[in-house]
Amino acid sequence: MKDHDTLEHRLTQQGISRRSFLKFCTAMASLMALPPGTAPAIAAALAQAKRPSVIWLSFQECTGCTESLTRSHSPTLESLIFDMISLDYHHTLQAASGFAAEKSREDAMKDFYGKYLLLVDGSIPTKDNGIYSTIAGRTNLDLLQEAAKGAAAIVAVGSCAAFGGLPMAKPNPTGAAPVSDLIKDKPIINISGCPPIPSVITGVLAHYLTFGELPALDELGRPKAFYGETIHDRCYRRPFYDQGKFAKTFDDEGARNGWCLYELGCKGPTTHNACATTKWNGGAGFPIEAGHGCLGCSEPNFWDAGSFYTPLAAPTSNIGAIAGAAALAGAAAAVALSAADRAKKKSLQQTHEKLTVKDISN
Amino acid sequence: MKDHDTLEHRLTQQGISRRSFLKFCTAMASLMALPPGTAPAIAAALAQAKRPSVIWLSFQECTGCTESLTRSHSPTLESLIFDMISLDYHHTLQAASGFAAEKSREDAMKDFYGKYLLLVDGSIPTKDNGIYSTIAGRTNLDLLQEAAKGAAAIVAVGSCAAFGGLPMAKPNPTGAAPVSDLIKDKPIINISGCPPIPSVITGVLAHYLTFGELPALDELGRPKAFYGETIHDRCYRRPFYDQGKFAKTFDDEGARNGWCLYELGCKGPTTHNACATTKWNGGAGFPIEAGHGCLGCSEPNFWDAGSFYTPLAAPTSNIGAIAGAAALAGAAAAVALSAADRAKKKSLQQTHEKLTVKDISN
Amino acid sequence: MNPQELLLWVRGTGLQLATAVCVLGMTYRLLHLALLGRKKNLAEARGSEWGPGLRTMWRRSFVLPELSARGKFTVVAGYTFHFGFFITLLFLSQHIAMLRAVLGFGWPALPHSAIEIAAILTLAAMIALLVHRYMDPVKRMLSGFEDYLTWLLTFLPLLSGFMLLHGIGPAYTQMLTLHLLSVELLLIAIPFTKLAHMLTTFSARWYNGAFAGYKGVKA
Amino acid sequence: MNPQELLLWVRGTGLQLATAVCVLGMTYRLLHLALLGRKKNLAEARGSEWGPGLRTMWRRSFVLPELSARGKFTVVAGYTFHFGFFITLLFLSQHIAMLRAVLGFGWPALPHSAIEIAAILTLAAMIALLVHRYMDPVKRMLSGFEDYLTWLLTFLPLLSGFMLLHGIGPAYTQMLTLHLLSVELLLIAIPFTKLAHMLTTFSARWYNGAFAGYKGVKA
Repeated sequence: MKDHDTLEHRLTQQGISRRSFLKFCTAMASLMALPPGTAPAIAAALAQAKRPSVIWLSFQECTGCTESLTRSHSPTLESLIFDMISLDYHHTLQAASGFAAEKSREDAMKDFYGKYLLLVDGSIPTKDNGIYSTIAGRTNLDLLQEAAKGAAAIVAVGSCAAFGGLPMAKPNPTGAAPVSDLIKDKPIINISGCPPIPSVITGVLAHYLTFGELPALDELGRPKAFYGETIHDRCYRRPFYDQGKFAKTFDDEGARNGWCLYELGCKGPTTHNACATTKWNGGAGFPIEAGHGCLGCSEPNFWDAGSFYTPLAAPTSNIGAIAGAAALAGAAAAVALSAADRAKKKSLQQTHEKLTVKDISN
Repeated sequence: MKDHDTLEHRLTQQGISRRSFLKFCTAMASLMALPPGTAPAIAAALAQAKRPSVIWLSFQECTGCTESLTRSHSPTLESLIFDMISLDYHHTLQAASGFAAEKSREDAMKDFYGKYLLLVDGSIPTKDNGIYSTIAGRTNLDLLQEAAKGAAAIVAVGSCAAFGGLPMAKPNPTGAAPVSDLIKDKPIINISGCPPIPSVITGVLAHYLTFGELPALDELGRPKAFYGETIHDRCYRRPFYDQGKFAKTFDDEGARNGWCLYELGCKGPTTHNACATTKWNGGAGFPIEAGHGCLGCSEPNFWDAGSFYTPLAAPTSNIGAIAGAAALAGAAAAVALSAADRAKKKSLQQTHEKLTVKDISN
Repeated sequence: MNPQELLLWVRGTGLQLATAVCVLGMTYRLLHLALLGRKKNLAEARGSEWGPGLRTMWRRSFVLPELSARGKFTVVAGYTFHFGFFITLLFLSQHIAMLRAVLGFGWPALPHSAIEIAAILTLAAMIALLVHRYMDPVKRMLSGFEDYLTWLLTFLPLLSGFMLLHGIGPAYTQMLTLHLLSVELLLIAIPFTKLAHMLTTFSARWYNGAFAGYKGVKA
Repeated sequence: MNPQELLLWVRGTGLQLATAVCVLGMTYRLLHLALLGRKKNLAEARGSEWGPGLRTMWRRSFVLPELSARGKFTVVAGYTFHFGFFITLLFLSQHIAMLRAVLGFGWPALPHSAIEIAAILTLAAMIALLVHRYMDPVKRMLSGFEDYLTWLLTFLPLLSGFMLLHGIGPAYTQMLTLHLLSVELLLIAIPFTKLAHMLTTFSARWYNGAFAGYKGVKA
């Protein structure tokens, strides 16, 4: 399992032609909006890349991220790349189990100390000393801190690892936290999404193998090449937003005409991801193309950002009740102070003094 | 070749499941923007539809339309439908040749007089008695007029048959004309495009088989369901048009960012077709998705509508030369009339009369 | 606090706070005015109060000929701004979606291009009124800090909304946050500033009319 | 003639005709004015002609204090309309693409939202000026058929262009045809109407300045 031969050698072994490989590199370069001349450079670097050791830790998660990645739409090449770098430890994908599995993780951590990539999916429970999720008797927190020490960089795969995701949603019973809240001394790249787009992780790994460093990140630690624009920026329904044509229900005329889903709760305008351009399932489409608004799954706190079916313009808490209570309080104050004014007036009248504007409450 | 059994029977024979057939009917219903409830009606009608006799005549054309239709992206079902209705006569697709081929055409015209569908691709030369294109020694014009007599309806497939296309472009050496210019007493449906979208013709035929009549047409005789909106209306690059962000060359930053191709000559705003929604090659894309502006191939006279690479706003003829000539003419007129005025003034001065404003030229 | 959390706060707690301040303040002001305890008018009523009161509320909402001495500019720009503001506020589809979520019902929106025209004319009228306020010697003398403050608080929601719809400036998340914040600032300011005239102006007009009506004078 | 052929005609022959009429007419008018053959001024020149002429061309393009008697409204709306019209004409990307095709060179466009603001303000100013022309007794007396005609011919290209960009009204092909036709009507009308002032106004200003300059009077 530790034959660090080159990617080119492995590809040839697997019967992948150089033509297919170059096509893949060109697609990656265009996906990351690199200049066209970069494709050969990526090809040259990838072909000679030594297989880096990778440890993949899965914490509080639903395996959706792994499912998404292993079902990538052009599985031969992308899963090969993925496969090539991810064999040392992965709960779901590895053949080993029990002590043997833990042993291979410990060996990799020792042998490639300071050099391995740590991939994490799932959030980490921190409440009650993290006892809400343990593997081989050890808490997720413990495993993460141990593995992070020797990592060259950490890739947080999916919104749970990147931002806490569903486990961290209110009331967050396990005290779940994202990787970046717990590890502060390592470069962390967040590949958010529930699940993330398969080619985004492939792209990030190809970038790391080619240039030996992580790509440029936004303020939330996500690779700018993929999270630089919103769904709304590239949505094919955007013209209808600009014209003010909105579907009001999921089966009205507007919905049939493909109008904008803003009023049905689409979070596209505030969601940074590449769905609208890379699409899903081999380019078949993305949620909005299927007639459902964007949930905003690649943004922090998306489970707590109000209903998925409430327009972005709508308040996320009850305004009517507050307004009613405020009106009552205002009325009460007015009545009380007016009564005080009248009492004052009466007492002044008795002493034959006059009430002036300055005397009454304001 | 004349077994008029039902479509359902034939489908079963070919091993097509009822489920696939219903999927096809639903897709057709949604493509033609019919209410969802129509799909079962289409299925019921299609299943019981008798195979109508169809004669397909090819005139001045490049076989691109036939190529497009037979390479439809889900060939099993669509080509089956297509096949089912088109076997009586088709130059390219039929097995028969020579006298046998012409015989089968004549038999079909006689046996199904008044009931067969006539499909035409290619334009018809009319100059010099139409001698520029003949089949079996007879001119296209003659063949068309003969076949049109007994036709229930005529489907003009492709821009050549519908609007004259390339053969009719200036200087139109063969006097090429579209079907609608030559036949005035039959219902004609134009399925324009160079080539037309395969599923559009399948949709029109499915509509004819289901409802026994042609679908609603626009003022140019095209089915409204497919030609009711422009490419621009549904273009995924439309937001950039609305924001005024345009690619200036085919490889600048704007082009790489996927901005609008208007300034590179895209004719999307004035072109009615379904490319932006149905796409081509199994949904892989359409020209604008490949980075090239729309040529306007489904509109009349698209070969003569100025360069494919000139913006819609630009004049189609030389304005500079005209302006220069007009300036010279204006200057000459001013000099000549001023000279006349001066001469008049001089002669008036000699008779001691005065030149008034009324006397001078205007 | 990341941008999403900030947006969530302005859509939730922030909006609740602003609404509470605005509603409480305005209820207090209006009711306090009504309960001021004016002396009972002992004269016999020579006419009704309600009819003339309501009529005056209505009539004073339109320019009377004798008022055009104020200058055509102020009248035209002022009406453009007030009408444009309320068209933008009440007939933009996004605003209706918001009001529907709060009130439980909505109404048809105007097309975006109509809103755009209203918004641009409103912004232009407000800028013209500001310039006029500063250039005109009399108006300038009469203007204090509060006049410029309320102008700014009214202008910001319009400007940020226009930028949001046109994709000008920061990303949508940040721009929507700024727009909502500017609205909340405006809501909070209403009861404490001249902006309260949006309600008191009508009660004042009613009072004038009712007073005249009671005396049997044509209001 | 189908819609595509009609569009092709207005983009081709129609535009050629309109340009020819406009250029021929304006060249004739300007040159004819220059060659009118005024009597030679026999007085000794007390100053230069060119300097004061150019200075007057420049100075009269801006409002002089003494002219504000014309009324602020006319001045503000008039300038808004003229500036807005030329911003829309010269800085919309589609117009630049057109001019580049004719002239062989172009320049950077303004963002669409800026053009939109200019266009809406221009349209509003024109409507306001029309209303004012009709309402103001003096202006109304002074106005004839030509004044309303030239207003309409100037308004139509702006309105049809706005509708074209916003997808209001008929399909793009028809709307573009209408927009180009309205522009061609305007071009044809220029030499025969008061619209010729777009060039003659500058020569007239120069003449005034030069005349004063020759006499040594401060222009």
